Amino acid sequence: MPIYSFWIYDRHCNCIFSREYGTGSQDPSGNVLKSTPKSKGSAQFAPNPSYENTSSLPTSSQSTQNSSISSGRGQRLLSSASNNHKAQELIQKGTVNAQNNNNTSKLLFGTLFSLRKIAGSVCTPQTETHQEEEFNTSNLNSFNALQSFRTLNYKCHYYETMNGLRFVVVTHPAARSLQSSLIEIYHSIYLPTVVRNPLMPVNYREDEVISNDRFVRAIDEYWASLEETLT
Amino acid sequence: MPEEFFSKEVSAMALEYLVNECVALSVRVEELLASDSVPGTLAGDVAGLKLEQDKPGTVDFASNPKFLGLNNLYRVERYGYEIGYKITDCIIYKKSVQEGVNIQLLEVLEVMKFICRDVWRMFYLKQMDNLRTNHIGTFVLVDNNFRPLINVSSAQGDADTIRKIQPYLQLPCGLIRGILASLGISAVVKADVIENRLPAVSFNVQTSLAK
Amino acid sequence: MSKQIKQLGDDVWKTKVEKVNSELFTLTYGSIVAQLCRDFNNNYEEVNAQTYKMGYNIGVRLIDEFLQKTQLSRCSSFRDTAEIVSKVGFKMFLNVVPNITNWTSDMTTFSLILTENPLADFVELPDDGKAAKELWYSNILCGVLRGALEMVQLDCEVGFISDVLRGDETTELRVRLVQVLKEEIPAGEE
Amino acid sequence: MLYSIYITSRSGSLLYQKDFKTVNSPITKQRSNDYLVIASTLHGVHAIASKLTPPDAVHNYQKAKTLANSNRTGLREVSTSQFKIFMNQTVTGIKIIVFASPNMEETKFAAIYDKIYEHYCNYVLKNPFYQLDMPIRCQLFDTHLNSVVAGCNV
Repeated sequence: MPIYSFWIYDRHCNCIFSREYGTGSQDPSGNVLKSTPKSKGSAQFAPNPSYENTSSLPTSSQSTQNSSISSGRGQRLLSSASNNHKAQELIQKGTVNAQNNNNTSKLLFGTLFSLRKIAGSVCTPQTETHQEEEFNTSNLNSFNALQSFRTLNYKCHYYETMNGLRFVVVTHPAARSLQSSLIEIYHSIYLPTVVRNPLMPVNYREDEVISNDRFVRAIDEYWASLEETLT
Repeated sequence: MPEEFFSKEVSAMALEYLVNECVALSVRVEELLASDSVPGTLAGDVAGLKLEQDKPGTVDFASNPKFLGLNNLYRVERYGYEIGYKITDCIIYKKSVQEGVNIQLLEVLEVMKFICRDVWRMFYLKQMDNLRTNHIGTFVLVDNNFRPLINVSSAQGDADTIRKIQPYLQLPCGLIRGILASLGISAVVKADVIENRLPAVSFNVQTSLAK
Repeated sequence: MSKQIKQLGDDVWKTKVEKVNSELFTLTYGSIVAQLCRDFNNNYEEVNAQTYKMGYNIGVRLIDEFLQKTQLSRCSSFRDTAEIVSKVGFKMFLNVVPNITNWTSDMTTFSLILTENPLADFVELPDDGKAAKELWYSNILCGVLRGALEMVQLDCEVGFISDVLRGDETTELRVRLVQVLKEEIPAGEE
Repeated sequence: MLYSIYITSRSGSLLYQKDFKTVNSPITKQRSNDYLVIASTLHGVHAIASKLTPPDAVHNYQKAKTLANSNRTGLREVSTSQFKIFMNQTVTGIKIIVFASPNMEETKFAAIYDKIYEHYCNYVLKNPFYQLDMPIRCQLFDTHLNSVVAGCNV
């Protein structure tokens, strides 16, 4: 399934939802399951010292007990998503809210945050008054919005709302732009299930996550339905 | 200005958020009345945020023991009652003057139909799905897709959701009771989720045929 | 510029908003305020505080509904904000468009004159001599504005300064931009 | 359409930076130390991006048709609403970063990268008076670079 993971960060830069699809998943206790490389003998190819072995995620030193929090335990979810068997299988293998506070989540957000700062600082609209300048410095969804970044192995799509909600999805590198999908998730899944739901907060504390089954199922079904049309 | 009556409209979303929020408000009032602290003054613009942990946008009120307390349920029901008591005449006036439909409200069954059709369409933009009676004063009104509960779900699973929506069901109960009272019929209204098939709700109305 | 915003507000109201009739809205709010007055036996300061807090909680959620239906990008100045609040925000939720007046010279404060107010149609304040001086009947609106604007990094002070229900000339609501909030940065960032 | 070029050393220090006066380029003039910050940020993010590779995605690059020289799994491209940033790294760790218009394709960038790399080898490395890892101030390199840009911004 060309979708590897999906994340939501709130305006306090905390990860309020993380969904990981895939086999070589990082199991909640934090150590990385070595995914045996399928192709024979992937040669060591890091001539440049600045890369250490890139065949798998670094074992995150800081343990992730705190990632399985009271309300959002990292549990494997059996969801009745689309009938497509392969997507089904990867959904069942993935985890929910298992990586919210671990190294990956922090690195990912840090990367996006720095790229977003560059996008905002390199293109600033001309402003006359001091107030306009001030309005532009807090550049939430500013004049130049970050949309995605890509490496040879994956592509990370990013959408930020004007009130500071950040939606992130990591997919196969050849995937088309998924800005519209992230907006669709904000409007037709997050809004009804969380904002219009009086039992769900919109202002999250440090450890609070979204773990409603209905929300997780809707997200799974959405990504599963997109599976074929991604590239 | 009869023709103008009921012509003005607002967003249904505005009404829905207002109704949802009045449950949290009721818990806050309970909390304040219990703690009989010095009444809030409009100091600065963040007045009344006395409950430190009850920050805007959080749902701490739902974990407050008073949330499911009887006082809270009663107050929310009372909101509904007051609306129901006053709205009956307005609807009947609108029906008869503007739409030339005069509604016969002599019999209790007719009143129930009036609630299922006119009141529910006005409040929840759809009619009730089913009305049953045992002809000795008990009625069961069923709404298979009760609008305010469509999006409600608790993070701790369905059982917890059903437990926590009780206060939200009190307002429509009060509404029905208020309408009946305005027509001289005293009744007891109870609402519950149909075999936890959220958002299907059935309202059980016991009228004592006081009239 | 403000003609386009007015057009946007009207379009959103016509095409993207489910409507309910406003008497119902007035009655619902009325019963809440009446109950509050009973609960705090006419301590109108407390009633103002509670309606404000209620609005605050609604505002922090209503901003998402606003963004979904309008897809507006960020305002470039407080003047834009005022135009959008009045011609789009008020229009799509309450189907009224308050006038914007009384700008301060440094463009940080403006007033909204509510010629129509669905919260207070046909409402009469209790004539106990106290309400007309202390109760701000539609105070929930201040809370909604405060909550919604805070979500887009605009820390504002919002309050009524006159209300026709009190016998004043107009219903005027004052909005003052205290500061543009700096966005929060992840822990560990410089 | 090329907007600006950055060249950074193996350690991420800025060797060369130029904004081109292309018409309607969204890039606004920056203070000099902003350029340093941008270069070092991109250098850092380049390495972090490879660390973030999801376990299941580790072998995508072998299937990828694009050129896979030393810059295997680091950051290659950033797209924003106003521009795209392309990034490629030589075997010796020198990074060539290009800010271009959003419609620029990866293949077009590959061609531009080759030319810049070629000019870098000829007019910078072969220039006896150029000290490695120091900012590039070679006039010839500039003129040839301008011709690359002119060719591409026609």
